[in-house]
Amino acid sequence: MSDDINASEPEAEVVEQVVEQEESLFEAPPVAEQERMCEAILFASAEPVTVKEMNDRMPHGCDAAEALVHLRKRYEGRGVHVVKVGDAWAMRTAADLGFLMQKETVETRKLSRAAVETLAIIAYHQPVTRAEIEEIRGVSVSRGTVDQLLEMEWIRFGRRKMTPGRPVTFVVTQSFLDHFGLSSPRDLPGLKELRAAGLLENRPPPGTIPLGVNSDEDDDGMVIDDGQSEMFED
Amino acid sequence: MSDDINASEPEAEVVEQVVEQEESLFEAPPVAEQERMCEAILFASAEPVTVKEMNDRMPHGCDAAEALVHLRKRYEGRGVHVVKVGDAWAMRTAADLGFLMQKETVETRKLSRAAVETLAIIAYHQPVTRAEIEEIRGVSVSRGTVDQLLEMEWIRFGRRKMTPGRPVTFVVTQSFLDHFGLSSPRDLPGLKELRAAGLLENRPPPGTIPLGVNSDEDDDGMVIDDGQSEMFED
Amino acid sequence: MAETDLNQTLQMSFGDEQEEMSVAERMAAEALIVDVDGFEGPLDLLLTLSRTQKVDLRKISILELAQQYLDFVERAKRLRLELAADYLVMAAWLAFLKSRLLLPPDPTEEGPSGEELAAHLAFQLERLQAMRDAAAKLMARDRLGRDFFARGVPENVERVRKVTFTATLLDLMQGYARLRTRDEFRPFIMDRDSVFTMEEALERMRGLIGYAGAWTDILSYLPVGWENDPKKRRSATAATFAASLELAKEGKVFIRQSETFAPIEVRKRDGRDE
Repeated sequence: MSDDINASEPEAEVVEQVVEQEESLFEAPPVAEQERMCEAILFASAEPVTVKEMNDRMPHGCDAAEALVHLRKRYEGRGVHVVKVGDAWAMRTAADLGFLMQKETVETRKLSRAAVETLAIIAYHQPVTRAEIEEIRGVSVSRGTVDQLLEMEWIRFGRRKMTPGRPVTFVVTQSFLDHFGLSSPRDLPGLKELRAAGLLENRPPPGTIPLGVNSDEDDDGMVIDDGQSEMFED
Repeated sequence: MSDDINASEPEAEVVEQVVEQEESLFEAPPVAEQERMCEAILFASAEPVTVKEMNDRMPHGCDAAEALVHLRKRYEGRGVHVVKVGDAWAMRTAADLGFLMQKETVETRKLSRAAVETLAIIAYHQPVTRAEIEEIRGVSVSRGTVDQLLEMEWIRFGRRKMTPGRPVTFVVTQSFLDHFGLSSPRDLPGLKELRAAGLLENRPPPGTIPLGVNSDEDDDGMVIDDGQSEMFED
Repeated sequence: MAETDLNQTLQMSFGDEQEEMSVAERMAAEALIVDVDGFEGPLDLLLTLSRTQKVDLRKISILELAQQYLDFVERAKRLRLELAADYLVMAAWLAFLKSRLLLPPDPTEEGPSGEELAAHLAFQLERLQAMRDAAAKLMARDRLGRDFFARGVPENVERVRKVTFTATLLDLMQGYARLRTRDEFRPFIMDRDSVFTMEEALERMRGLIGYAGAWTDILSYLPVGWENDPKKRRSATAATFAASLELAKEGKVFIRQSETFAPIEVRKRDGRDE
């Protein structure tokens, strides 16, 4: 582990000693020790540290520049690197490990009612335009809702409708089918089944068309695809 | 010091691997890589990090406990050490290099004699009630003293004692261990000797002794020292 | 300890008395005349006094220590020094301990012997000293931020919150059903459970009204089992009231209420009313 240091030590020491005889009463610490010092300084400093600052802080006769060469080599390929920042030096975590500095928390939330309804309309009526969705829901569909469903990859754009303005349509995706355990959109229960399941067994508010009959859809002025109408005839 | 880790490792690994085969499509990174990851995580944090937290942040199948054993060895004798702090791990500069650090550190409020003694009593007798502290010091403990120690996050409330009145207890924190470079309360200086000399016992006074403390409380708290011995036995 | 600063002030007020003392006495006095506030209670004072015995705390003479403490308290009294109550309590206790230690044990007397009490006091002193030594060792350790250091620029762990949305097939079907009915989907049976319709009330009353020759509170027509649950009671009351009005309209009954919130009563309309 410390071979690299030992290799360069003898010469370093010779140089060191010559300088010392003139300047210092004490011998400079061995290079390995100087390397430790640089390591501790760089680790604990809030700012990058210049070689001069290191030399000032280290005992007389130390050569931070040389110690840094060894230190840098020691940290090669490690999880932490010794890097040069301008004239100064610092220790930084290896760039490829940046992902460790994140803590991911996954939160599962229920889809909003608007999103569920929009998704349901797309699933039952696909391919369906935004205008058609709004017609069925009776309220305008927010961009966010559609974007959310697109982002979740539960819906995607279908072919354009051959009507004036050639509006884009939405269809459900394979991910959608996978998530809901459906092999095709036709597996979605039809209105009769919904009623049989008790989901439609509500008192019809006065003035509404009886349920479970698909004639209302036509009345709505909906442009209905063959695929979709098939879905409800059973 | 790392016995506790090694001891639990083999089983942990087996479990990990079994889980992995079922859950993960990817193999865990090689140990050297895991070591780099631990290094980066510990390096980047000023606070000690638990093994669990490391495992949570590292890719699935990693064993931070094992990687730490290697990492710790690697840093032996370096300018920075890998140290155990309670249940967690941290990197700290070697204590012998303290002289290199700029003494720009904020002068910590000097603790009063009462605070220092109270802290020592909590550390050595934990979990300990206020009445027990007062019994040992022979003087009532001021609110300010306890508040100061709580504020410094060197002590915290422990569980209540199962004695009449269910008094709260105090124990030392991870910050305390970190500050004093202790890997566990068992490493407190002189702990063994004190225990051998019977000086950590809560010896009930023969009859009532008026030592400046409300004696009724004493009787409650005094009888029990299971908690304390539990804490230090391994 | 803050002995020295207060020494001087104390000694100034102490003047006359000191003049009568020999040098040796004065030295001893100075060692003991201290700021009482500088002590952390009587136990601390006892510990300080015990140092003059210069022996192992385990071999300390409690008797001698008690005497020293009592002398101290006496001196403080002469100085008209305000002593905290716990110092006086300790003095009284030590005087008692002293007498126990000096006098031959009285076999008729209950409680711990003088030796036991003295042993415990010795233990307390030793324990306090031990904790002080431990505290000193603790504070002398290499310390974070003074001798060893944490990472200077800690990197923050970024918390990435990932929100995934989910829905079930049932959510989807309910959503669609809700749209097709343009009404909030609610399970049907639950709804009807506590609703008593006017038709039902009417039918019930028609059967019973024949017996109502006298004025009867309409509440007595509530069906069995609908009187207690507030929801059911409300519904049945409303239905019964509406049915009563219907019967009155049909000319089958008379209906009356004597004042606001008074019971509403019905009576069969019969031959005598014609």
